[in-house]
Amino acid sequence: MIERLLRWGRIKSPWILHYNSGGCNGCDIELLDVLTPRYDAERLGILKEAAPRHADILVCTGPVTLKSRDPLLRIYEQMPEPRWVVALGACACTSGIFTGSYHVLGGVDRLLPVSLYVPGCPCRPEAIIRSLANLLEKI
Amino acid sequence: MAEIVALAEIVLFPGALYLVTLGLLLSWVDRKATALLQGRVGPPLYQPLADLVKLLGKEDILTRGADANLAAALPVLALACTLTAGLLVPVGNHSVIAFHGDLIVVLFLLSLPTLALFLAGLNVPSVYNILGGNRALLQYLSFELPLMLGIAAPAVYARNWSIDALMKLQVGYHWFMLALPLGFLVATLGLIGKLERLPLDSPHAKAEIGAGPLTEYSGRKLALWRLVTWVQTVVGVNLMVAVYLGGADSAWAYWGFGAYALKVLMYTAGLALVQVLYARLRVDQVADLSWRTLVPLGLAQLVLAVWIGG
Amino acid sequence: MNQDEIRDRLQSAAGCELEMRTSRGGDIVIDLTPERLVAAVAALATEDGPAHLSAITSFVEGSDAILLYHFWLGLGLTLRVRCHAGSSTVPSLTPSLPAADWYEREAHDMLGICFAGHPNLAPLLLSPDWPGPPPLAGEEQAP
Amino acid sequence: MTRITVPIGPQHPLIKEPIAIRLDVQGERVLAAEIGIGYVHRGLEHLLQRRTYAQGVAIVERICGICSHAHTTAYCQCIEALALLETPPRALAIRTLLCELERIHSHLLWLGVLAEAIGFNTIFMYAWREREQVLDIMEAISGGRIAHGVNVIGGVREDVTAQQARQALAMLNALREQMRTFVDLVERDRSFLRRTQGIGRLTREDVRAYGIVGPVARASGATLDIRRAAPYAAYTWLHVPHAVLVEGDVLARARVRVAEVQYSLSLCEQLLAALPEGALTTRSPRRVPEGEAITRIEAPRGELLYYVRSDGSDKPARVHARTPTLPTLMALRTMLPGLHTGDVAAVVAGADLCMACADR
Repeated sequence: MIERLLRWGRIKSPWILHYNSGGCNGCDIELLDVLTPRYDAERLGILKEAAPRHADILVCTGPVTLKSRDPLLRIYEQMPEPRWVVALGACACTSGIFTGSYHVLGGVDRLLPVSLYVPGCPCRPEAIIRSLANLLEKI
Repeated sequence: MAEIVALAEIVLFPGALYLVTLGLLLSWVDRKATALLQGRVGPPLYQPLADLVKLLGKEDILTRGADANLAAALPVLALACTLTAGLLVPVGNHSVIAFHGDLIVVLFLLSLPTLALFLAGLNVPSVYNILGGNRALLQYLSFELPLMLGIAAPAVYARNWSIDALMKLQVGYHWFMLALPLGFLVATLGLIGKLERLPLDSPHAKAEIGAGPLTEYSGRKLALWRLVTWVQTVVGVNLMVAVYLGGADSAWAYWGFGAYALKVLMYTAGLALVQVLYARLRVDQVADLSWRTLVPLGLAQLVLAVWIGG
Repeated sequence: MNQDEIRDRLQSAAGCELEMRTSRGGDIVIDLTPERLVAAVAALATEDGPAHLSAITSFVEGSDAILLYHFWLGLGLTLRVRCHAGSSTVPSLTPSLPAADWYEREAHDMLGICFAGHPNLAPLLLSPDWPGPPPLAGEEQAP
Repeated sequence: MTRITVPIGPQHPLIKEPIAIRLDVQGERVLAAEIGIGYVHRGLEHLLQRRTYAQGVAIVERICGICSHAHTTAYCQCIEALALLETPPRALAIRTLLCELERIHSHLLWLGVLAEAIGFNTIFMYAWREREQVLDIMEAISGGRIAHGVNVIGGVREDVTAQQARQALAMLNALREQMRTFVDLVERDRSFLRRTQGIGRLTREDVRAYGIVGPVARASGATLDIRRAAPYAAYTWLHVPHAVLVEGDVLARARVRVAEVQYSLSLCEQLLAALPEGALTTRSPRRVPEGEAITRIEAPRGELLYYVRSDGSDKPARVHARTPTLPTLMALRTMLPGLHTGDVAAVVAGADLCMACADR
């Protein structure tokens, strides 16, 4: 019974934390678009949190560059369990168009266990909401 | 038998359980009103409950160098103070304990959680926590006095320090808000400062210092701190409604509780409107606002209340 | 500032005849040696401030490193400085023109050119633990 | 009092993209600031050397999401100058139309980010809601909200039909109506003025010393606007008014940008009303003749310079892009010391930093 209640709580109140580890900020502004009136993620309970300690879902945009590898790992370690990682945009999934650059390590799944890949360059706000909803059903 | 009824009252109806649910409801009203005013749809009704349940289920990490027992004790202490204050404030026209001078006890109990928040901030050695803790203390020093001045004005005006008596005096539309509008304004701003709501939320300004004193807290502790804020809002709003808007004045006899509920909702929506209309004040502007405008206004109101009271 | 005025100022600073070319983008290109660079840039300053340095481009041509200082003085001007293979040091503009600070650090990152007199040539864009040689330095660098 | 170092580290709610700002703070006063960038450096200039010119357009578009069209415009213009191509007037007009639409969307986005930084969430919501209409127009024309893919070397890939033009004009009129709330905000709203007036002041000497460009410079009295100084594309036959203020604080920057949005609205209407007829592109050769070219355009944040050098093959020998955010970052180091910690958010957000542009 408690387990079902906790699961309901986690599904209904996913707090996200956003970190751009090397992307072109196209996906970042689309992610922020999700909070604005037209798409309004708050009706799904999604809030953008300020501190890694308060967040459940780490939304990563952009390929992991050499310089932002350590900050990304540190943020992931600060987040309390249960936590999920969402790779937003083609370059977060597979380093997309920036493949082969000397300063790019690769997609986010090189470093963190990614639970959801959202394609698109940049991905549309509807795609972000739909995929977050998919992730919530998987919890 | 009487003990069971008393216990039930404390735990169930006007007591802890009721205050927590009302806290969740008022938090929803606040977020929904803010969202609607910003052209958004806003969260569903069960959202605060979902947030609470999720936070309770999360892993509770504590940063190295923080004192574990203090970190665990503080939220419980703060919640205890707020719930006790909740018992004193009338819900509808009935409060669990009512005695002469319970107004001052409520104000005292309402101010303890902010001190606990300050200590929680300083307990964890991370930068944002300490900065947030300092700002919480500065805000506490700036906004306790206006709130007390604002709440004391009707008591002095009616020469009576018991909340129930004050409520009885306001029967039939001569609310203290109409008699002492200045006091109402000072008390409302004092309440906004105490609850760290948006125009005066520098202690946990999202853009400057993340989540302020609570940045490093997660899981159960964070859930308790959020609960403290919600219940504080309930107690604050109830107090303002009881003292200034006449609570459940029995002018309409049977409908008293409905009038009380409507006033609480309208007041919370008013707080949400203030939250939507203004940008955040800087820390020194907060202190400036309090000492340069609110406290003099509060004192003037007090003198006025003494002069025209009686 | 029109073309002739620029030519007179630069020639007076450089002290020798300067040959002007116009690149396809419409910019005037003037070749300079590293020594005359600082004096030339100082000469371009007007009364209300130093010349507007738009950018510093750096690339490798054969074994030499070429630096292009792009200015905007009402019309585009580019000073082209070639530093030969061995001695890839160029006098830094940063003391006299703060705008050049990060552009020089970036040129140092990308091509390893040392700017003599630059306050702090720490890596600007590359991560501190960047192992290899400057990425754009040689012809056949990292794939 | 103790001096502590407050990190506004790579991850912080104030900044959307990673930048490492270390503030030395005593009490509530900032004494010194150190800025570290490069977290979003993807080595694009190196990558462009390994792609053909046509593929380069797609890469250059991903340098920065907010001003993607500005980058492709500059890159294509540079190669067109290099290959001595004659771009048809209709392509120039459509290219300029999207440049102005992108300026409106970038400034509205910035206004929302600044409002959120000073705690005015309502304006963040309103600004981004109004911005959706501009994105709708761009999506109708090019199919993409952010990365439009309209520019190709030699012209433009998408056409603006009469029906799209009518729709766009209707939306722009509606937007002009809604801009009144932001003009009131920037002119008269007391709580906004209290947080932005006289804060983060930048003198004219700093602007000249650091070579600052764009609205930040125009708010401190500089008059450099590439659309007027060196007109390119369709700006040669358009009159571009520009807003220049002198105070140089965050409020002046807000006023300059709101004025620029209104000017861009009128420019878009002029362009839509009289789109010249003709072809959309000219044939562009695979191999560009040897040589080098430099072009400058006025991106939403200021002067964007592109340098392309070709060695006759179908891949560029060197591409260098200098983005307008770099000088603003350099000047930030002088603006931050002396500030109150509460104002750091307003100044950093007020400078409209685009790290993806700065790091390339």
